[in-house]
Amino acid sequence: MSLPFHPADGDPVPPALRGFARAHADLVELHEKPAHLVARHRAPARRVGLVSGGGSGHEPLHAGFLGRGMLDAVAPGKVFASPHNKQVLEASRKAAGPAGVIHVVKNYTGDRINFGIAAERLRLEGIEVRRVLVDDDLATESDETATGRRGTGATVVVEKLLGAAADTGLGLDELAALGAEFAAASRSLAVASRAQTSMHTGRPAFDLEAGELEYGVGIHGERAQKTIDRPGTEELVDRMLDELVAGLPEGPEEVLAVVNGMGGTTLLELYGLHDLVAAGLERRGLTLAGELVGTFVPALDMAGFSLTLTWLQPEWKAWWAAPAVTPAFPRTVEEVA
Amino acid sequence: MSLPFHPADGDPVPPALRGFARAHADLVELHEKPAHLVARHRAPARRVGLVSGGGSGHEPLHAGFLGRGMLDAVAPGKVFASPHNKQVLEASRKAAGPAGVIHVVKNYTGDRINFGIAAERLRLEGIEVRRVLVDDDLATESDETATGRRGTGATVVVEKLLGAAADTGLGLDELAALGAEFAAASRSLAVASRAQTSMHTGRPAFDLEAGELEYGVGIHGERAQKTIDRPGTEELVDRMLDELVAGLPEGPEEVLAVVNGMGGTTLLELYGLHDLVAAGLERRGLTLAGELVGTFVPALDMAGFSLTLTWLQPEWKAWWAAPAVTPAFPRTVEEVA
Amino acid sequence: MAFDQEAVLRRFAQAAEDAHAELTELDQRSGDGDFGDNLRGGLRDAVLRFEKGDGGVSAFGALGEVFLDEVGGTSGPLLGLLFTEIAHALDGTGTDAVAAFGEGAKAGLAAIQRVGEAQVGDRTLVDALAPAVEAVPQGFAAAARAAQEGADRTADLRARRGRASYVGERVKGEPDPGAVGIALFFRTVAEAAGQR
Amino acid sequence: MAFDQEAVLRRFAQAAEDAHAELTELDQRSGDGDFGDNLRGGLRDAVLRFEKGDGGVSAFGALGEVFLDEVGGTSGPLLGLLFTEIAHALDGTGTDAVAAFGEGAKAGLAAIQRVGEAQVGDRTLVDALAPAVEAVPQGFAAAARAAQEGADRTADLRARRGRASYVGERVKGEPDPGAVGIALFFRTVAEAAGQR
Ligand SMILES: Nc1ncnc2c1ncn2[C@@H]1O[C@H](COP(=O)(O)OP(=O)(O)O)[C@@H](O)[C@H]1O
Ligand SMILES: Nc1ncnc2c1ncn2[C@@H]1O[C@H](COP(=O)(O)OP(=O)(O)O)[C@@H](O)[C@H]1O
Ligand SMILES: [Mg+2]
Ligand SMILES: [Mg+2]
Ligand SMILES: [Mg+2]
Ligand SMILES: [Mg+2]
Repeated sequence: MSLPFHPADGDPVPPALRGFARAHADLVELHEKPAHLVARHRAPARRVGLVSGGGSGHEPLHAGFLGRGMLDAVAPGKVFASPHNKQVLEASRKAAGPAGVIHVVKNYTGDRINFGIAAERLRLEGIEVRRVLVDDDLATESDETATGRRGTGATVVVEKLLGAAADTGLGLDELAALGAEFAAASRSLAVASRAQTSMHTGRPAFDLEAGELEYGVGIHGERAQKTIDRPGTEELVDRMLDELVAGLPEGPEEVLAVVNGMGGTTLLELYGLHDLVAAGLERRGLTLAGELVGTFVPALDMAGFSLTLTWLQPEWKAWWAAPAVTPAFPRTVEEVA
Repeated sequence: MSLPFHPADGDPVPPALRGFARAHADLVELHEKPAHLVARHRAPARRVGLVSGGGSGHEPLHAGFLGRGMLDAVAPGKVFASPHNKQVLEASRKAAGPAGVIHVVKNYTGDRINFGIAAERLRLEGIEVRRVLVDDDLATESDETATGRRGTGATVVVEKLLGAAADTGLGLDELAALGAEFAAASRSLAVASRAQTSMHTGRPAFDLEAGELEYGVGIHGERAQKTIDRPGTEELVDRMLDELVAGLPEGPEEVLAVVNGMGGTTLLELYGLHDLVAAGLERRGLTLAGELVGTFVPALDMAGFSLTLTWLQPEWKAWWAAPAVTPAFPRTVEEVA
Repeated sequence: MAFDQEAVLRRFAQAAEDAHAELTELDQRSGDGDFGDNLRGGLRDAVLRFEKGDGGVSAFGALGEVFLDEVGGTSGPLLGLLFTEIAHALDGTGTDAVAAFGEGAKAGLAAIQRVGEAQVGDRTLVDALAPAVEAVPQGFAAAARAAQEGADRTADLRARRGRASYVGERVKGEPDPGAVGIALFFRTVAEAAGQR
Repeated sequence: MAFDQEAVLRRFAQAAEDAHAELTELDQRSGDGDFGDNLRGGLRDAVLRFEKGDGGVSAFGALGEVFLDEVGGTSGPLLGLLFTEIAHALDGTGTDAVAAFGEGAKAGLAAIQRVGEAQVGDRTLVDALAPAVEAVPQGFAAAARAAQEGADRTADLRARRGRASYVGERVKGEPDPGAVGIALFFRTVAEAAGQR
């Protein structure tokens, strides 16, 4: 079984990569064996290549963010599975700039190991590597486990800010430090009203009654720690904002908000949610200094949404506004008018 | 009831419009009472304003296509309901260029009447109006009814091509004639594996068994004429391409393809489908000269996809490639590199 | 001949109050039952708008604006087009009010047909409006008679436009509510002009 | 002292064939059961790659490439790091092979720990590798003994890394398959060097 419109049998990822590369042939180049994609254009001043990747099923992440102003290469794994280290290695070789490579890694054991192995191999080849770990998911904050918070919706924020920073010609250590700051300043929380379709059974990966809500869900259909009765949308957003603001470290008063669809949620809902988020932040005395609404880091076709807040340092604003010429990142303020 | 993340009560459209206008404040301006949105920027050479609109629930259509290179103003109705003529009137007044206004109207009785009344009122005010009717849905082709084919996925194609043509400074009648040609050269066909969530019941608007497929579905959850057993995806695409090519009038050998998600379908599926479409067109000796893959004309959160084919005249290619600086239309070949 | 717009507005509004139940019932048989509400509500609002305008807006101007801007249903804005065209025509001439009214009604019919695409025989308000417009040169009484006859004839028609087209043969036997509304309008015009 | 890389490769490959059933069973208890396949398959491929290279690639070079590039599971590329570091170290020196091997194994351990973040006591292959690396200066036999003892000790540990960490106490009683694989490796090194 699989999703309704996947190939009848076989891995759905290779044909999707081909279709993607075809549709965006002006922006990206697909390499097979091992599968990786490389951006065709990069800012002349960029000295460090930016590489990301991870399991498939979260499109447009990451390949949709290949291009000037964001990523230089990506390694897509099978659905919900880490890419092989060889994919990361090849992607990194092609992406490497004179000052090296940064790996943007979502915090999952498999991703850490495979990107880590690729990093070791790159070092043996004389290519300098640093890692930026994205670990924003507040639902997995716990003192008990060593694994730390999962990496989820903030990934698009980190990739955007880091891409723009890299385009200014910053060096490897400076970018790695900045990337860590971006991630540290970000927290996300996700809810679902319907699980994604399981690739194995073709049915929802877990059951929810009508009116129930999975609160704190992950992007691979990991169930949350709690299932709650769905509150009114206004109340739900309020509760999520409360937890996010409380979960963030101290920061400036300006904040960037991402209202992200989990795959099966309409723009009509997401924009309505954004209206509530904007009002809720204002009520809390926070200034909304950047915003992104749409489906950027989904879990296949899950019905749900995540909210990400990132404290925005004054210097970061220009990076958020800088254009990103990619298949999926929307136009920014700076390139309009 | 409503969709899971709509406001607890009341019309979900006004908050969504506010959230949209906030997120894209650099590109669009929202006017309330009556609700309409206006693009902030337009090409200096454009002499004719382009206005569209229709029921909500098909986002990013139409407001997502406001901006340089596409639409000047839109009138969003309630979910799946025609806008009021006053919305169209106000949108058109603001959009009108020195040479008048074109209404891009999807072929539904309500839309025809409301846009028609607005057009009458505009004429009384001395503003020249022409209509471009989009009627691409092959599933509603019939000799028996006078209503004609529904307007569906080709709308984004017509809005894109017409926008770029308008930016060259063409006049009202020339653009109206071109718009009619774009629509006449386009056919679409849509299938669904799960109905959209009903705004009234909160459950799928119609029932489909696992493995069934609604073949020839509309964008308001109108059931199709047939429910079939879901064939393999390769076979399905082949059948749809056969019918589309047979349903199109004679045309050149170059074709533009849109693989459009109906709301609850993943990019992983859509890009995989695009790979099949590209191969299928090639097998038929057709040249794929333009392509668009993503969720552009959905029916709320329906799981399904539509294919649109448009014969692409040689002169139209530059219009397809011209940049569209809007919230939702992807980057085009021309603006990259 | 003078033409007292205000008198038409007030009489028409009263007529819509009186006919509300009947019109509602007719639209329940063939449509969604809101035609009586739409017409009466529009006329009430038009009277208010006219009174608030304090001479700044003509009675037909008020009718046109309200029906175009505020009244729901298919009939609302279509009637709005008719009233607006009549208002324009009456504004534009100081001399022959009957002729001006006739021109306006004719332009209104044309606009309604451009927009709604209904022909005579489709069982819509056009079935009453078209013969009425044709009869205006013979005077308002003749127009009112023609409208009434047109409305009566819709009872034998199957609907080809609007919501009633979905219910097929079942609408036959009673006239189309929109057409009855048009007959009502022309009757009030004739009465106001003392031609009945 | 000379160091016959090819002999190590061939002996290790044979040992993995012999231990396949045992390793599979150990990974079935604590993981997903593929460790035996991963190790044996990698070694078979490494032998082929070495033979095809016809002298152009060292035995450890072949091991490193194959385990990094082709072998699945968590252990595959981690072992690949170890073999690659050893290959580099052996390449870089003509003189003391034991010392070079020791340097390479040490660098491999460091890389494995950088990547996998496991400490001694987490019940992984690090529990065999770390003591072996420490013992190499005392000779290959000492290293092999240290690896074996380290592997044995994992039987009493609860897993804190890798797939086995999900099953808690249930893994206790039998050793960690990856650690057993490491002990196998050091034994073949010692045997190939005639130190056993
Ligand atoms: N296409 C059309 N052209 C002219 N009149 C129409 C058309 N469609 C419907 N009508 C008129 O509208 C009347 C119904 O009006 P109303 O109840 O306000 O509309 P709705 O059906 O939208 O509720 C019908 O009785 C008919 O006379
Ligand atoms: N983080 C880690 N660091 C070092 N070794 C590890 C780590 N995680 C797992 N291992 C080793 O990997 C072995 C399992 O390998 P294998 O079966 O190939 O992996 P998988 O669990 O992915 O199927 C374990 O027995 C353990 O020794
Ligand atoms: Mg009605
Ligand atoms: Mg109605
Ligand atoms: Mg295993
Ligand atoms: Mg495994």
